[in-house]
Amino acid sequence: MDFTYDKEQTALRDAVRGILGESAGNREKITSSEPGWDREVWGGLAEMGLLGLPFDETYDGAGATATEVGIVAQEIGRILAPEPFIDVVVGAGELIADAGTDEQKQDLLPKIASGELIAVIAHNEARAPHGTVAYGVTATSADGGWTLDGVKEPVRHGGVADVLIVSAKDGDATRLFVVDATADGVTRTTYATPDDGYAARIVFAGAAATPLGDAGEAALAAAFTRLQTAYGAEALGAMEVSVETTVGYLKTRKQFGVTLSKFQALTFRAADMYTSLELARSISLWATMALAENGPDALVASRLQAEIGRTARHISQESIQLHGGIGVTAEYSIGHYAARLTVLERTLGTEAYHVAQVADGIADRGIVELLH
Amino acid sequence: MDFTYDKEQTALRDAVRGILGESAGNREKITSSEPGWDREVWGGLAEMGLLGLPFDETYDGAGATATEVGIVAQEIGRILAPEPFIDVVVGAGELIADAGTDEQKQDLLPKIASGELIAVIAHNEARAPHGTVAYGVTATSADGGWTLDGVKEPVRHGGVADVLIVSAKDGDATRLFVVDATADGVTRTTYATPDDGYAARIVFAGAAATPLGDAGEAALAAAFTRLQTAYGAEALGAMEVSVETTVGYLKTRKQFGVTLSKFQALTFRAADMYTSLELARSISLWATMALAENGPDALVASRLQAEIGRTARHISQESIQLHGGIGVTAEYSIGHYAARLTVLERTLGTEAYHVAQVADGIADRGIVELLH
Amino acid sequence: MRLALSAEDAQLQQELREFFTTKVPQEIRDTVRSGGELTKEQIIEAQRVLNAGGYAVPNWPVEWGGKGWTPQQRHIWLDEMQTAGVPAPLAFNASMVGPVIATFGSQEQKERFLPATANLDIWWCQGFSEPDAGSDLASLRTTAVRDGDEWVVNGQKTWTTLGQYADWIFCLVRTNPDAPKKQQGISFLLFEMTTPGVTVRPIKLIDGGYEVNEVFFDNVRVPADQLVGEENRGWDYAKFLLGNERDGIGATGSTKLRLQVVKEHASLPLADGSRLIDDPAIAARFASLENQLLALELTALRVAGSSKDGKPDPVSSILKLRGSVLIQEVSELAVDVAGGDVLAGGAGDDSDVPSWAGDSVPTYLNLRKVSIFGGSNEIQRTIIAGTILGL
Amino acid sequence: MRLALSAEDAQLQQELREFFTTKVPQEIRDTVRSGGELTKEQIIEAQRVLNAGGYAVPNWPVEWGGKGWTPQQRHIWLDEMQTAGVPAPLAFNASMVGPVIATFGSQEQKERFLPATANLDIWWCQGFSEPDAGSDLASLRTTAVRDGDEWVVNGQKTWTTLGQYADWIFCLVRTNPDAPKKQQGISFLLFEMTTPGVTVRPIKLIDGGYEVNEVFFDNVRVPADQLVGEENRGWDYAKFLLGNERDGIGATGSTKLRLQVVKEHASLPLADGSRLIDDPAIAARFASLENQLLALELTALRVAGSSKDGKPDPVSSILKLRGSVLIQEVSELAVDVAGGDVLAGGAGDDSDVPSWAGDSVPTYLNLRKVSIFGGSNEIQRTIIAGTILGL
Repeated sequence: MDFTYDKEQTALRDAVRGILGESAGNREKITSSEPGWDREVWGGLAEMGLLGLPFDETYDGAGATATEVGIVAQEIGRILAPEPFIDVVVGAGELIADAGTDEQKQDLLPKIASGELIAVIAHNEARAPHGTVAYGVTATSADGGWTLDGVKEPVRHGGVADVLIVSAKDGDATRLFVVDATADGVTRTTYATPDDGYAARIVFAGAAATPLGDAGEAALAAAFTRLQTAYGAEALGAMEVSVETTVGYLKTRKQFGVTLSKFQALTFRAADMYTSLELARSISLWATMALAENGPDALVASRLQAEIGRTARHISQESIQLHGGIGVTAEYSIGHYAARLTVLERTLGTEAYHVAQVADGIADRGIVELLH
Repeated sequence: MDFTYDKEQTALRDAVRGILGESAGNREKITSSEPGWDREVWGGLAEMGLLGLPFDETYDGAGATATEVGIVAQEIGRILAPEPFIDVVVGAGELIADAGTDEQKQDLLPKIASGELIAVIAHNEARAPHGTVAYGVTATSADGGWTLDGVKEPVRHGGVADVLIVSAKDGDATRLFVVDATADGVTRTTYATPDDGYAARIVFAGAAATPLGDAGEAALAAAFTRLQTAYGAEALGAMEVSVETTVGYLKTRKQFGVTLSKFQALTFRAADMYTSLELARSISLWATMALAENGPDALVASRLQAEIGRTARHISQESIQLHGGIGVTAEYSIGHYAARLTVLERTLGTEAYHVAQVADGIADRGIVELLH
Repeated sequence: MRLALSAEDAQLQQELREFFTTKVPQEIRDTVRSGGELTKEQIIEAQRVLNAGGYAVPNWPVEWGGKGWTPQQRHIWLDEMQTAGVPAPLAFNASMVGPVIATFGSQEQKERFLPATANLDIWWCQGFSEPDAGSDLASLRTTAVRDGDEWVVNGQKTWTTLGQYADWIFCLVRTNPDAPKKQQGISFLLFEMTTPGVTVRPIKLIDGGYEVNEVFFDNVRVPADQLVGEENRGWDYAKFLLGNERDGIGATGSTKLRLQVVKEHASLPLADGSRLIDDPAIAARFASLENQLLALELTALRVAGSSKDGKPDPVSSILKLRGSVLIQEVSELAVDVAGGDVLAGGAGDDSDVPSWAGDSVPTYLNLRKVSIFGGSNEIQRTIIAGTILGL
Repeated sequence: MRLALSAEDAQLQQELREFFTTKVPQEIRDTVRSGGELTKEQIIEAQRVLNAGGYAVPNWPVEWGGKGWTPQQRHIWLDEMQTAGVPAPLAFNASMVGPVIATFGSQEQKERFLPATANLDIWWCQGFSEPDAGSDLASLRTTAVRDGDEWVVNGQKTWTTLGQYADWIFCLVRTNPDAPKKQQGISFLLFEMTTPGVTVRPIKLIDGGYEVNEVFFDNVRVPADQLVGEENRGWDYAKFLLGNERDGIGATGSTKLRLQVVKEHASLPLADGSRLIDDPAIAARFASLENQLLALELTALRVAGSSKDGKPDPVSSILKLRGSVLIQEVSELAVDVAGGDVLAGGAGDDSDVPSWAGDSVPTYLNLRKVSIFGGSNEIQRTIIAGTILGL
């Protein structure tokens, strides 16, 4: 097992840090109106080849692994970059690459890679339990084609997406469909999310749809695992900066005539935050390597989510508390990190959900064998 | 609602503190061999009328309520008095008073009150879940009498008891029986408990038994509630002294040239211990009053147990940690408090068990109405 | 030791319950229940209903509208009010400046301010915290210099809650910069927010809302008769005020209501017909929080009334410390109950996502403040360790 | 970034697994697995088996029996050993005094001590802590005064683990009381426990067992050639030693084994046929601990080898801190799984209560030590805050 980045990976990290860093100062302005991210930055990411990072070269991709994806995701997390890299490239993009027909791949992936097409998964439904089952959208086959009826919401970046990968009921099964988001029968209402982004309510009324290969719940589950791994890396980046920012604050902020770093009760809590961070880093890197080498494994992803969830709560809560009053203001960054971490953790199942997933069948499992 | 002791109650507390305090210095010697408590102190408690405290005056009791019992229990907890007041008087004694026949009450209660008779409940069985069901002892009716067969273990003070109140299977039901512990067919093996006491394995082989009135699971459940309330008060006393001792240690122990009280990280933890203690005190006093005024209520007892359990872990773990090395030595008292608290909490259902009891049916309950 | 309420207290409880659930507009109570935000007008309306019924300022001296209640009666009042979803009287008026004026103010000040304060004809805000002082309140730098019959105030306050609604401010100012200790040389001044030289800048919080403000003073001229009590004794009045502020500080009533509402949400069926409340892990969290709240409320009742002579009972630090953590934990549980729906923060009425779910993250983020404002939990631990434990 | 083991490491893993599970007596491994206590003879026997196989002191220089392994290979060795229930080589010998002698000792000392140390022919104990020093190790007061060819040692050590079994002690003594800093003027001395003037007093612990001792020195005369390295440089050697001690400090292998064994106990049916492991709350605790242990082991692997030049990597403080908490939490879970059976602490073989249940509380109590001994968790947080975070 080797946790170190090679030269190319380090170069990738530096390049991503560079391009994202350029626009970091504009975040408040950029996120204050739709789409909530910067099309120029998006174009820059496309030029760097990042928007096709995990796709085959056949489809204008870079053929990179989850490790490289994780590097990008972590940098996104570090500066809370609002660009939808994970949702579009890792979520919809890799799902298409994994489960789409050749034709769909040839049609969609190069456009995603070039930045001209925004595709996202539309699976969420109001008050639906986390999982791969669709309840509120029904697929109907007629005249050799398919139509969808029902509501998906909240769909992150759903308002600006060009293409939606929609989960829908086909009898007892859940199947995935490709839908032109601008077509007749698709009505979208965009609203703000609590982490400075946008999501949409999407109503399908006889909207034309094409099956994504023969993808169903298994393909969606695999997509979730890829997303969870990337979100985990994003969360890691956000937690890393949360700890750095908090430590920096303790070193400079004065109270009662001395810097906060003179208060042992506070520095010990910073030490605990750092400890949590490093443990979460290990499990994030491990889950990323496992995905890269062995492909999606829901148990690995749940272990990751459980640990990231616990750590995100610890770090985001403590980072605000140690900042005191300014920690709860929008002017300071730390609260935005907390907001992002709070939402991220509930995006694909809560901490408790994933602990329960790991607990399921635990009696019949032996000691976790890490090295083999 | 009034949380203050009246004059008599304060006098009772002082008197108990006085008599128990006299022998506190001998604890190590007393507990190092069976029965693990001091018959002289026991006689003193009897003389003070404490061994019949909650019994009717008809049976040489003092007719006192759970409040007075709680005062005694708390003092027992404060100095880890090894005398079996709670198990004998509150456990077996009140169970007999509650469910025994007139004859049984007349026969047994005055002897308990005078200190000449030790009676305990023998319900525990190895690897049985907490509850009121007996699995391992069977009652057989023959010739107008009853005999018991099976094993009870671990039974606290079972080795020195004169009379056992034994739970046994009678068909599908669990019933309670009075058994002469020294009779034929009763074999006892005494061993040490991890909290400086003694318990016994008791084998019944055709042992003669008399039904305790027509007592079954309900009577046992009520006895548990009384015991839990008294154990809760005992735990409160033990936690109180744990906090006091730890605070005292922080004030006097020097490290790096200053007393530990100069280390904010430690004093904050002491503040958290104190906070936990005071919240536990409130719920212990409340549950005691509820028992005194409204009789046994399993939900109230589970709320108490859940809170006491959580607090006992917090306080006992932190009190050892803040003591450092000497905290884990037998020479210092703090570890003995931790041992007692650790065992107490698992004696009648673990914290998790009681949280689950409170959780059961919670959807159908409204806001807890405390004042009415 | 007695559990049951006395007949008198039980009757008071019934009267209050009747009053709160019938006299205060349902719409206001529903909004509170659902965790929504009240308008300024609704807050004023609610307080005037209470004041008309004699229930706005029970802790004041009887001649100014107080009730002479026992601490337990005050607890019943607060608990019935909060669990009925009735907004408590504005703390700045009822718990803070009112008692200070009633205790230390001149007769003229009492007559001028107290009735209007009780009825929320004046909306007060608090000018205590400053940017570089934080938890170290006594390090304040805002100055007031005497000039004839006026004080000239310069400086800046911050974290001024609802300052944007306020008509008047009660303000700690440094009137003697040469005092040997920083706690000395501070005075307690009252002035209108419309006085020339007062500027309010709202601070956006992480939930996107506005409730605290920076308030700047640039040569604000304040009539000398608006100084409360004695010059340079403002720190004493502030301590008295902070002691009163701790009444009801555990906020158990409103947290109980919140928990109950979250439980109702968790008891609704999801798309697959299952209910979160039937998940033992979720139910256990509700049970544990309910128990802890019970312990906290019992503790509030137990220590009520031990605040004497205007000095806060240090045990009230326990209530603030644990009360803030519990309300935060309830809000965290609400986020978990909302699950993936948390994304719908800005969804409108036509959304299928219920508003409580979309509001859950903003509320959770907003409530991080309760362990920081009003004496952070670190300050409370310092008080417990120092004042109670002698460490 | 690479997950899979190299072919070479995978082969080593197989070899080690084969060795540990076939060469070390089953009875010893069963005792470890069940959490029981090994006799002195069993500990010696196990180490001699390892030493015979070349696996007792892999971290030593190759010429003295070391393996020249990579940190990952050392982790594999430790993990396979611990999960197989094989007791690790006595730390005082293998991780502490051995490396010090090998690095700083004279050639004579190396030849005299190292082979016997690797084979546990000499059982070493550690004379570092003193009663009034505690976490402040450098404040030690035990003195050694030169008298001809001997040092005369006076003073007292405490917390001397397994000192009752020891043949020799390595001991920090103050040889220059006038040194300007307390860390200076300390030397590193070796001597036999049977030397006249050495008295051992076992300390009873809260679980009723004996494993640490007070050791008193009353004019103990130690030959001068038993001082390691240079006079007055003992503090440097101690720091080097403490750095080595942190190898495997998270104890993830043995904690994993413990957790697995507790899980097996929770998977047995109770009297009513139910199993605790089927209670979602209990299963969730196992899952959470398993995940946290996984994160800790990954972290140990990630930072392994970053301890260089004899200076401990401060990140190893994370391993000690979290590792001690996790083993304690596993032991707490064991107590909960034992439930009412915890009372049967002293039950014998004829009891129906399984011995693990009766042992659970003593074990839990005993393990409170792991967050105190060897640098308390407070010391670890101080290191993390100071050395890593610069606070």
